[in-house]
Amino acid sequence: MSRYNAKIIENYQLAEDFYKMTIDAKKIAQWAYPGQFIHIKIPGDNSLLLRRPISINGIDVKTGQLDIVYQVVGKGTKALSKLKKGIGLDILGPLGKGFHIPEGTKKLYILGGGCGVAPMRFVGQRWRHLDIYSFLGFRSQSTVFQLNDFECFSRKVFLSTDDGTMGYKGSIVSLLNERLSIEKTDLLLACGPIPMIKALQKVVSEHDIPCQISLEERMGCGVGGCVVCSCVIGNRKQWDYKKVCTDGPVFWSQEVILDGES
Amino acid sequence: MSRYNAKIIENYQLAEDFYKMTIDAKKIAQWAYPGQFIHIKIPGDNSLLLRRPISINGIDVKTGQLDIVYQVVGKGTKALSKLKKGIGLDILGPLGKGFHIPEGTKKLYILGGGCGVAPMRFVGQRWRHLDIYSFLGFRSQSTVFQLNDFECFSRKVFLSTDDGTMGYKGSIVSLLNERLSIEKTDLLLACGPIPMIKALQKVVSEHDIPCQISLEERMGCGVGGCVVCSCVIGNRKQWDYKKVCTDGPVFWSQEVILDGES
Amino acid sequence: MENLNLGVNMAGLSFKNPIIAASGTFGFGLGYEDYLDLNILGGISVKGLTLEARKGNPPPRIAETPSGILNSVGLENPGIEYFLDRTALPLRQFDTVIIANINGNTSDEYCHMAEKLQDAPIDMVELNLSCPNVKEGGIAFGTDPKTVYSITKAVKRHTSQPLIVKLTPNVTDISQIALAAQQGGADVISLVNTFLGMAIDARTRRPILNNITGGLSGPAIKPLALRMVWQVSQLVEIPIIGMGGIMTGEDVVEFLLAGATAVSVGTANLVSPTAMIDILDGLKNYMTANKITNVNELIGGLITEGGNKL
Amino acid sequence: MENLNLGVNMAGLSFKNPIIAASGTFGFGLGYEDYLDLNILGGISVKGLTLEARKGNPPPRIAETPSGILNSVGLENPGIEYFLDRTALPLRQFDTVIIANINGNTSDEYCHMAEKLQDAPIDMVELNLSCPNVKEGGIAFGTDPKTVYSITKAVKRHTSQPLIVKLTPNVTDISQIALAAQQGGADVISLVNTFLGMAIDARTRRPILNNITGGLSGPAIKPLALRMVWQVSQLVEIPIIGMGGIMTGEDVVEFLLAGATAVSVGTANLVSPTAMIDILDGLKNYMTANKITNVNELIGGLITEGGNKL
Ligand SMILES: Cc1cc2nc3c(=O)[nH]c(=O)nc-3n(C[C@H](O)[C@H](O)[C@H](O)COP(=O)(O)OP(=O)(O)OC[C@H]3O[C@@H](n4cnc5c(N)ncnc54)[C@H](O)[C@@H]3O)c2cc1C
Ligand SMILES: Cc1cc2nc3c(=O)[nH]c(=O)nc-3n(C[C@H](O)[C@H](O)[C@H](O)COP(=O)(O)OP(=O)(O)OC[C@H]3O[C@@H](n4cnc5c(N)ncnc54)[C@H](O)[C@@H]3O)c2cc1C
Ligand SMILES: Cc1cc2nc3c(=O)[nH]c(=O)nc-3n(C[C@H](O)[C@H](O)[C@H](O)COP(=O)(O)O)c2cc1C
Ligand SMILES: Cc1cc2nc3c(=O)[nH]c(=O)nc-3n(C[C@H](O)[C@H](O)[C@H](O)COP(=O)(O)O)c2cc1C
Ligand code: FES
Ligand code: FES
Repeated sequence: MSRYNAKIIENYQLAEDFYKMTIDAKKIAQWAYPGQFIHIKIPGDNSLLLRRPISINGIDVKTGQLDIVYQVVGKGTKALSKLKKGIGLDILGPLGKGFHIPEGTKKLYILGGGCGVAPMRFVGQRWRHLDIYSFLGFRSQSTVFQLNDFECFSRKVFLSTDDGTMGYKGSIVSLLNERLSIEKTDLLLACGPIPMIKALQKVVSEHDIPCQISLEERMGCGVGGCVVCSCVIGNRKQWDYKKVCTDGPVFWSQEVILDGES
Repeated sequence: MSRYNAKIIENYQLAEDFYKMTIDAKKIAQWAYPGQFIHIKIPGDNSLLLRRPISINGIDVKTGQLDIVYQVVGKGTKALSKLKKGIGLDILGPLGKGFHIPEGTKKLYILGGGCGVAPMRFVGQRWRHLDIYSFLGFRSQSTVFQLNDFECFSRKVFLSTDDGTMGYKGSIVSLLNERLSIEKTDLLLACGPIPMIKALQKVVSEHDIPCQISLEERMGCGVGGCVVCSCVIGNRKQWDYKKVCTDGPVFWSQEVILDGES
Repeated sequence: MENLNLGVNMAGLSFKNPIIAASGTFGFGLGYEDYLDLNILGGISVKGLTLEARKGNPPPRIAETPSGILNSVGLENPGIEYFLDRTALPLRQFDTVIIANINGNTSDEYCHMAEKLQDAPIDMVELNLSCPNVKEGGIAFGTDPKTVYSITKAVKRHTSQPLIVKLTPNVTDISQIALAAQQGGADVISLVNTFLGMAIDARTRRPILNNITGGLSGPAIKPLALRMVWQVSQLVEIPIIGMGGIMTGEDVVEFLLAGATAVSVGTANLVSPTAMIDILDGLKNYMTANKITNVNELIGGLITEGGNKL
Repeated sequence: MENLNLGVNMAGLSFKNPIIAASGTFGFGLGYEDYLDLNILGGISVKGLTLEARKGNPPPRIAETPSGILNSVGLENPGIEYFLDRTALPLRQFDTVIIANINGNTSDEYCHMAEKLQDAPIDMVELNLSCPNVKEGGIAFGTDPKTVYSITKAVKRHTSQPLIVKLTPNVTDISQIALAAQQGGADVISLVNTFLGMAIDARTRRPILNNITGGLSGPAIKPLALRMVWQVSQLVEIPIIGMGGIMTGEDVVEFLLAGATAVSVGTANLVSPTAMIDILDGLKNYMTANKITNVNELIGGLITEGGNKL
């Protein structure tokens, strides 16, 4: 983990609201593992102080290139989407504790919702030797991205959209639930919006599936110094604030308390 | 005077620290006269709130294009120097009261120092039918710009540099002083840094030459609403704050009180 | 967008929309017609008036700071008589609420000015108890609840015009000051004036403002202003005009949610003479996108239970 | 650049340079070794300590504002015992001034903590009288000169370590508070902590911080902080540690010119863990470019006569 000036190799629109950027970041590409993120300084606009955390979407160890996929939701991601290739991006990374695969894992389910699909591609690429089943949830057909990549490394891809314009209509967690009733898995790795994670926690606990989830929280430093990025980890009787940036972003599902969140 | 989105036609380095930008601004090019300025919003960096006032360096009524020449001295001008052609610039203009030539004027001396040379080019281009003698002062040869243009419309160009690397070594006002001892003029129009203007005031009053000078002051609105851009106009007994943006930037030399300024 | 209701009411006056030009940043309005139609504004608070004409402070009077500006105009103005003789009537032609912003050195001066305005063609009087540039008193008045109470009360006796009291944010507890203004009889509270600040040029080793210190305004202060509006709205009953760094329609919404009934736009006018058109359009767009037909629904509409999750 | 003298002295301690990591923005320093060598720093003020461990406020705890950030950490920390047992010694290996930042709910708590630190391997104690997030007292302490005086005096009796008193800027008259700290026996004054602010998400109509309000820091507050440092330096004799929005070497120079003897860097550490390296380099570059060989020449060196002309 360190600070780099990473040149933008390409930056283009993938789907409605979603962009993919490839940057030249050898050192990060060498060390990064799935679930980790980079912390990006938005160039140009000095009124935006904070870096933006974005998960690693994939790496190419040979070329030293790193992909991210980001959704344009505010000023920072909007500014990112305007950047042309050749520009140097000030980034920190790889940051955080990513997913890890316990020894003996054979069958792996991976689940992503919306921009939470992005880090799961890196998971699939890294652990393609496992029996991977992918569960991908999108808002609508127009926001679907990287489906081909998931098809490459997955035995099967389950896809849902909220509006039914592609795949199953409804929540991807329902699809997972159905599937789990037919076939269990050794491990589930997931990333997505809070309501999805909440539904997921219920489903995996009912089916008693080991599950790791990647959390989001507003961040400052990204390196453990400012303790602003808290999440609640533990059980109802005894819990602690943990730092999403350095203790996470990946935690075991049963440890994550999302109460009070909507 | 109005607000426009003006496309950048070109933007390149003219000399050390100096850049020239041409923008597409038909309405302004139509109405502008020498000594007026445009007020430029620096794009991209939202931490820089205020517009930057820059004099009009020249216009092409046919194409509707407008030139400015600016010196990179701080964040705003630095950012301007990085802009590529095609970008739209948010500008107000033409603003202020420029130079005016009283009827019957035949011989015109124009004097500019440093970035104060920029507005004088527009003066020369507009009033090329007069007998123009140009007095241009620069820091060093490396910062000389648009000399050719001045040679085109001037009977003679007098040039000085502080370090003597080109032309006369020393202050352009001394050169003017020498010249005035030989040959008077109907009118002198000038723009430059405060110390130069002070020396100039002395020289023109000694030679009793009608002289208009263009002043600079830190600005807010540029349109007369905020009264931050004050200069002292009058005489020692009775003076008033006037607004550089709308009462000026051009004033009669003998009315401008620069006391206390260094 | 046709069916949006943008009107708000304060002190028995109706404003066609909640957007008011902030005092000192829009001159007397006149002269802006090239850039915007004054009739579209909810109101105009004119440049701060004093009993006698004032030259103000020596330049430089403005400095740029990160996302903010400092000014040290020092209340340059032609005096209240000039305003009454020359400016008030021309301004009256426009269909917008006209607010006279007054500044005194003593309680009597405030009263005297209020009296002069009693029959003037204006709609409201704004007591500026907060200008940080006038050493003779401005800042002291607004920092002490007792003084705020007594001046407000005194001025109320000299005018039947609706009275706005504008407060300085340079205080430990803004709510107590606002409460004092309410108790003194203020009809509306205006929050906030500028924060006392300073800018230094490292190269010349001098302050940038000739006056050394000046008042900070613009987006930099928005979080502080929002907090003050919110705090005051929890305590006082009278309406609040909120301001501080409003640059967009969403900024207006934030102030309304925090408890303001209307807002003033200051620094944005220095950035662009057309700023208030864009801000008004932004407000309309927000309302349309969020299916809000009446702007009054937003006032004090901040949801504070349950936090704000990603 | 070889011959630059960057050392400053405060309270009998020498700092190798005037740059100190601001409390709460740099953890306990440990863990930053991947990004910067702690030995290059003038000092480190560790994250705010309390008598007992504190969980702090629920997230979100941070919001971005124009050129600023709001935080509502609420003094999450492992408690002073943990610090003494686990952190103080490892930190001591580094050749930099170590400052323990303490926060109490009562005067006695401050004294109790100061006592515990009496023989700890630290160099200075910093009394934080200003954290705006702890409803139980923090903010009240720092806003009343009498309380500042009496707590400072009480704590002084319980420690022989040099004492820094850190003040809140959320007050009407910072000079009076600073004077009270000096009279109470403070060796150094630290200015400023964060300004109470608030951010609202217009879309969700909720505050962004779970705690509703938080402390504003970063470049947005620099003009306010500079003004306070300057005002205080006109009145008090003891050295000042200045802070608020320092992002560059020139910012450091501005604070020194305004009267600070040293500075703290806070928000910049949240932007980049390597920020203090760049700031120190920037300071050296400034000194070289301006032919200043001793950084002490800059302290209080603001030129105020004659204004600052273009
Ligand atoms: C560990 C981690 C990994 C992430 N990976 C991805 C990814 O791969 N692709 C992707 O599209 N998004 C990802 N996000 C979310 C992404 O960081 C936010 O969408 C982004 O910061 C929004 O910035 P903005 O300036 O566009 O929005 P604004 O709302 O303008 O941002 C204002 C502030 O809020 C913060 N913020 C806003 N939304 C979020 C959020 N959801 N999470 C954290 N901070 C937020 C910003 O960082 C910024 O500080 C990730 C977040 C975390 C914590
Ligand atoms: C009427 C007028 C015409 C001008 N014409 C030209 C021109 O043709 N070419 C040219 O190179 N310069 C010109 N200037 C000066 C130019 O405006 C400044 O150099 C420029 O604003 C500096 O901006 P900055 O962001 O690079 O500097 P910074 O120092 O970072 O700017 C900070 C603030 O100070 C203001 N400021 C700094 N220096 C000046 C200055 N000299 N005059 C006014 N405001 C200043 C800026 O506008 C900004 O608000 C003119 C100034 C005026 C008033
Ligand atoms: C140049 C300038 C002059 C001002 N003059 C006055 C004034 O005369 N009377 C007054 O009450 N407020 C005055 N103010 C304060 C503004 O009305 C407003 O309260 C403040 O700027 C905060 O709003 P903003 O951030 O939108 O600018 C002035 C502000 C500026 C920037
Ligand atoms: C996330 C965060 C946590 C902070 N925690 C503390 C603290 O525990 N004790 C303290 O005295 N100041 C604390 N502060 C205030 C800073 O030390 C500093 O005074 C303030 O942020 C202004 O400096 P800056 O603008 O450089 O950040 C904190 C600031 C931030 C941003
Ligand atoms: S973001 Fe600073 S500790 Fe996690
Ligand atoms: S800049 Fe606003 S009046 Fe001149």
